[in-house]
Amino acid sequence: MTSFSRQELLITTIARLLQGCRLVATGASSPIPGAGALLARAQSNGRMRVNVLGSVRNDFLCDGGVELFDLAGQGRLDAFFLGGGQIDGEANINLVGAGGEYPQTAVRWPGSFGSGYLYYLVPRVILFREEHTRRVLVQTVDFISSAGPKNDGTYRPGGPIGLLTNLCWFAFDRDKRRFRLDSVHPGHTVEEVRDNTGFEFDCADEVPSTAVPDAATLTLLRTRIAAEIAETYPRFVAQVFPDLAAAGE
Amino acid sequence: MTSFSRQELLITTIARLLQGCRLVATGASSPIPGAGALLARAQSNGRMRVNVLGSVRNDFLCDGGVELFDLAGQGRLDAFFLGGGQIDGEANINLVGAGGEYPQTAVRWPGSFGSGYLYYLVPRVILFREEHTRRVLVQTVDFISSAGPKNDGTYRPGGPIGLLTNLCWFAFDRDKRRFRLDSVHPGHTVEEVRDNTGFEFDCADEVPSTAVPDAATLTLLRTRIAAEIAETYPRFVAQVFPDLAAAGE
Amino acid sequence: MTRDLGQVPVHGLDQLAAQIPNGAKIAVPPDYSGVAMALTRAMIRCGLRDLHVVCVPVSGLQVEMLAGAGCLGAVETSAITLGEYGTAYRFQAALKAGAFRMMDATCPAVHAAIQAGGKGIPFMPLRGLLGTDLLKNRPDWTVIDNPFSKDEDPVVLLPAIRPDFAIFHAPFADRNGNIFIGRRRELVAMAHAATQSLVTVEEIRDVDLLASEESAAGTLTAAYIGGIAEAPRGAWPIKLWDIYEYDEDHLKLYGEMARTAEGFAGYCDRFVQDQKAAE
Amino acid sequence: MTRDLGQVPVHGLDQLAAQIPNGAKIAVPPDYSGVAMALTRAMIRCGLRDLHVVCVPVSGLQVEMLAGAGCLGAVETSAITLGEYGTAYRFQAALKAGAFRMMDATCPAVHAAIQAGGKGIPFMPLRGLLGTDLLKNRPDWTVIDNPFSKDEDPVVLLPAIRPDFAIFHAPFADRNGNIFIGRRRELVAMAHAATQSLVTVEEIRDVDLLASEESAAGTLTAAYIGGIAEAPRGAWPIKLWDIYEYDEDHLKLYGEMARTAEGFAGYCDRFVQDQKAAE
Repeated sequence: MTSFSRQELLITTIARLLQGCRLVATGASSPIPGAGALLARAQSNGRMRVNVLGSVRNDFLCDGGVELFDLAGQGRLDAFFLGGGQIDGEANINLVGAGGEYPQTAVRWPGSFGSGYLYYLVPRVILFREEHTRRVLVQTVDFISSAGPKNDGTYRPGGPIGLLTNLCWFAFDRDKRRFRLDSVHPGHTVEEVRDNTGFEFDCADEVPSTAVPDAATLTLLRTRIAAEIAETYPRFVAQVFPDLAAAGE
Repeated sequence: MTSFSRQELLITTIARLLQGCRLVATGASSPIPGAGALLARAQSNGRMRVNVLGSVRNDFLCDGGVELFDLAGQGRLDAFFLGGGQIDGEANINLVGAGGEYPQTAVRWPGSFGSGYLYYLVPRVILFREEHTRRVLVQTVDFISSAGPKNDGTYRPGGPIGLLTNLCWFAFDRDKRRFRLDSVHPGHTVEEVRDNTGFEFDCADEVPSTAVPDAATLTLLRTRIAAEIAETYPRFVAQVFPDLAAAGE
Repeated sequence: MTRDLGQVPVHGLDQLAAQIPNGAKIAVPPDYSGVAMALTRAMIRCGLRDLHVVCVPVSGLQVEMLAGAGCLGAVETSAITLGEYGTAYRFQAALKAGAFRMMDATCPAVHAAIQAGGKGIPFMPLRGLLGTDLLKNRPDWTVIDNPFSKDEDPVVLLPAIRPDFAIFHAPFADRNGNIFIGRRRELVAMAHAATQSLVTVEEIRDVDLLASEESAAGTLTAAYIGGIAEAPRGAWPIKLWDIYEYDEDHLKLYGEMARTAEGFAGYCDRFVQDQKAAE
Repeated sequence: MTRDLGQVPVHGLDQLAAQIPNGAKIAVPPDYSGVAMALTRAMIRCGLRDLHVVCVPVSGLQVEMLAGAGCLGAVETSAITLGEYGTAYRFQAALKAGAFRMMDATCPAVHAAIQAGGKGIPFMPLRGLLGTDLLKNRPDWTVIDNPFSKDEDPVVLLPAIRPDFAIFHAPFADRNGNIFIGRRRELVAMAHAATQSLVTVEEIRDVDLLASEESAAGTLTAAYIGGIAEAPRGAWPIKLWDIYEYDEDHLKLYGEMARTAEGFAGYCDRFVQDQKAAE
């Protein structure tokens, strides 16, 4: 087996989760989702469009900042990525602040960005947060920037399909309104996941290991995809794909 | 007194009615309002903007066909012109059709265009219809494309200030919801107006004659303004200002 | 004519028209934005029926000819006019015959409902319209009391329009299927609202419209485009921007022939059916 | 600097800032659209107070500095972030001190409310938001049952935003006061919604943006502009499109100095007050 980095596993996992999408977008400060989307596009046989925020070569929007949200409203945007200062077991996410009394929270994060909308409209939202700790993955978020699906009849074609972290992939069960541990990344254990997760989740007796990238995928990622994402995230590529970065200089 | 044509009187009357406006627009097939607006602009000391639909040199809109309506919604559009297949004594206008049962009317006109909106939003709507007959100026319109102001609390910053025809200028009294004959064009009489008007209107014992253009205004109109409006309405200029048209060839 | 532009298929005109099923809801632009007349003739050749045409916000010869050819199921518009080129005889005759449902509107209402469709919101409010017979005859519109006003404040709500197709003609497409639309932003609004756009262009250029800020500002991005056909003079006999003018002689000829159903049939024989090869 | 561009007056930066009264509602764009930072420094020099800032839809250093200088009365935004250049310390400190009213939103909600302002409609509906604490903390928003739905279908209504001023920085103005904005259409939306726009530009060019279809497509027309100031590198230390980049060294310096109120005061002495002559 070819060796690969943590970031490469996350990227290839994301690419797998995006299979079949026609239009995928990534937001600000999202090198791993961006690389994952570009990898999925490369594997889609020309059937996927990807919009990388901050890119010039991979940004096809012409109608200002609102167009991404309008695309979601039209039902054209198949997948998007959201993170969270806190994420809880019902998939509520908090991008605003924690502790204290809103708006004078003890900790203040930048804010909700588009989450309060995209989370409801985009069919395949991938929650992505590398840090997997009880600080982030909490029982109940302190502030709901965006609510997990409640099956209460609210118009909601979108929602989370799961949560990807440095340790594992949780699938989100929309009927049960709970996460289910679907796979643990190589080198990590269910116990480690449990120790570092503040919410309860479903878990089979045997949890498979997250599928690892094959050699062809890794080659594609380390050459064409790394070059593509370097346009928008040069520092990320210098760090994660130092060989390519060196060759490009 | 310099002699002038019927069209020149209408144009200079319109220019007078537009004094003090900051932004005026004219719609399709409107050479006389267009010339009137351009004349008013020339006399405004650089304080008036005019948008002539169909012009290249005098169209400053960049946001598609909707921008004119958005300008009206923002309260930026001070004056506009509307006509009517029928206009009645309460200033209801009909641009859709007459006779028979809607939508299978005996006569069908093109349709309402923007009237169902602009008539409510633009503070100084000038109703303009050259034909002054009982066929056009009716007791009650057969179809209300756009309703006269009713003082019923409806949000309505806009409405008609009056009606200009080949015979006269009627001011509209918004409180009384009636037209008042304000001036009769030179060469015509109150009796002629009354004979050719299908609705009742207020009328003082003495109705003044419509103010006629002075020589300086006529010169301005016949040179600079005729040249400006010729860009959009060459046939109109060839007919009304044949000297300029000939000089331009 | 089988190469694709990026992910956008390029078709012949009749192939492009064949994408449209009977009963489809199509959005079409006004004359000043670029009307796909060559495609309209192909649609008539296809024998399309029961089209719901949304004019954004008005139309002319395009709807007149679709009416004459019996293609219409409904017309949602703020006006149908041939301007100085005369009366829309076939449209008026079909209207009087009750051949289609007439949905009279006012320009900003069509714009607003199309914008609502493009935003994926269920409706858009609009000022005006109160007290009109337009409102009375549009059971699909509704009036609510503005919830943000302390006093009574009725306001019209227009349900979003989501056409199956936006159909228009533009000067050119680039090598990736992006369309140059300049400042004709109703084309953007229509394309956003529609499931897909079928576009005819004067030509396909081997350029990238997204490469510069200036050209990108006037571009409709390929993601909205379902198919493109090359159609030189594809707006004829209507004008296209400042690229070519109305064909006045032809429009006069049309106006004379279309006075009667028979005359219109003769026109179609000559200029719709027989032009197939040329187009 | 006293000549006008058509009907648009050209001012110096401090003169332009002086148009804004205390308590004004101003709309500002995100970093990628062009932030009028030189004008922001002039606003701080003016000692403006109680500004209601609407970020369309987010902001960064601009609101951070206005917070540090005590200019804010309310902030309506979907995020305040300095991105990779660190924490918005002054913003956070002022927020914790309750120095201004915080109105957290989500990006498309700000866009929609500004678009409603630009259309002159009283409100705009938006999907999403239901069940969030954003909605709970926005008493100015309301929820109605979609009148077009047969089933229960709650939908959020956002009241229109009509700022007194839209304030931004662009590459250039033409000789008639038209502004080149490319595809930064939030600038158009802001300008339409605002009573007037105060714009700084890298330069004034002796061209006519409306002369060609291509340049007109990326133009904000002068009718919306209340005043212009020339400000070369007027977005500094923020980037401007692809014209210049973030000044990383300066932003790091800012990040260090702004950790404390005293440090921020020192920063202002050096880079806000003392730069008056230079600007």
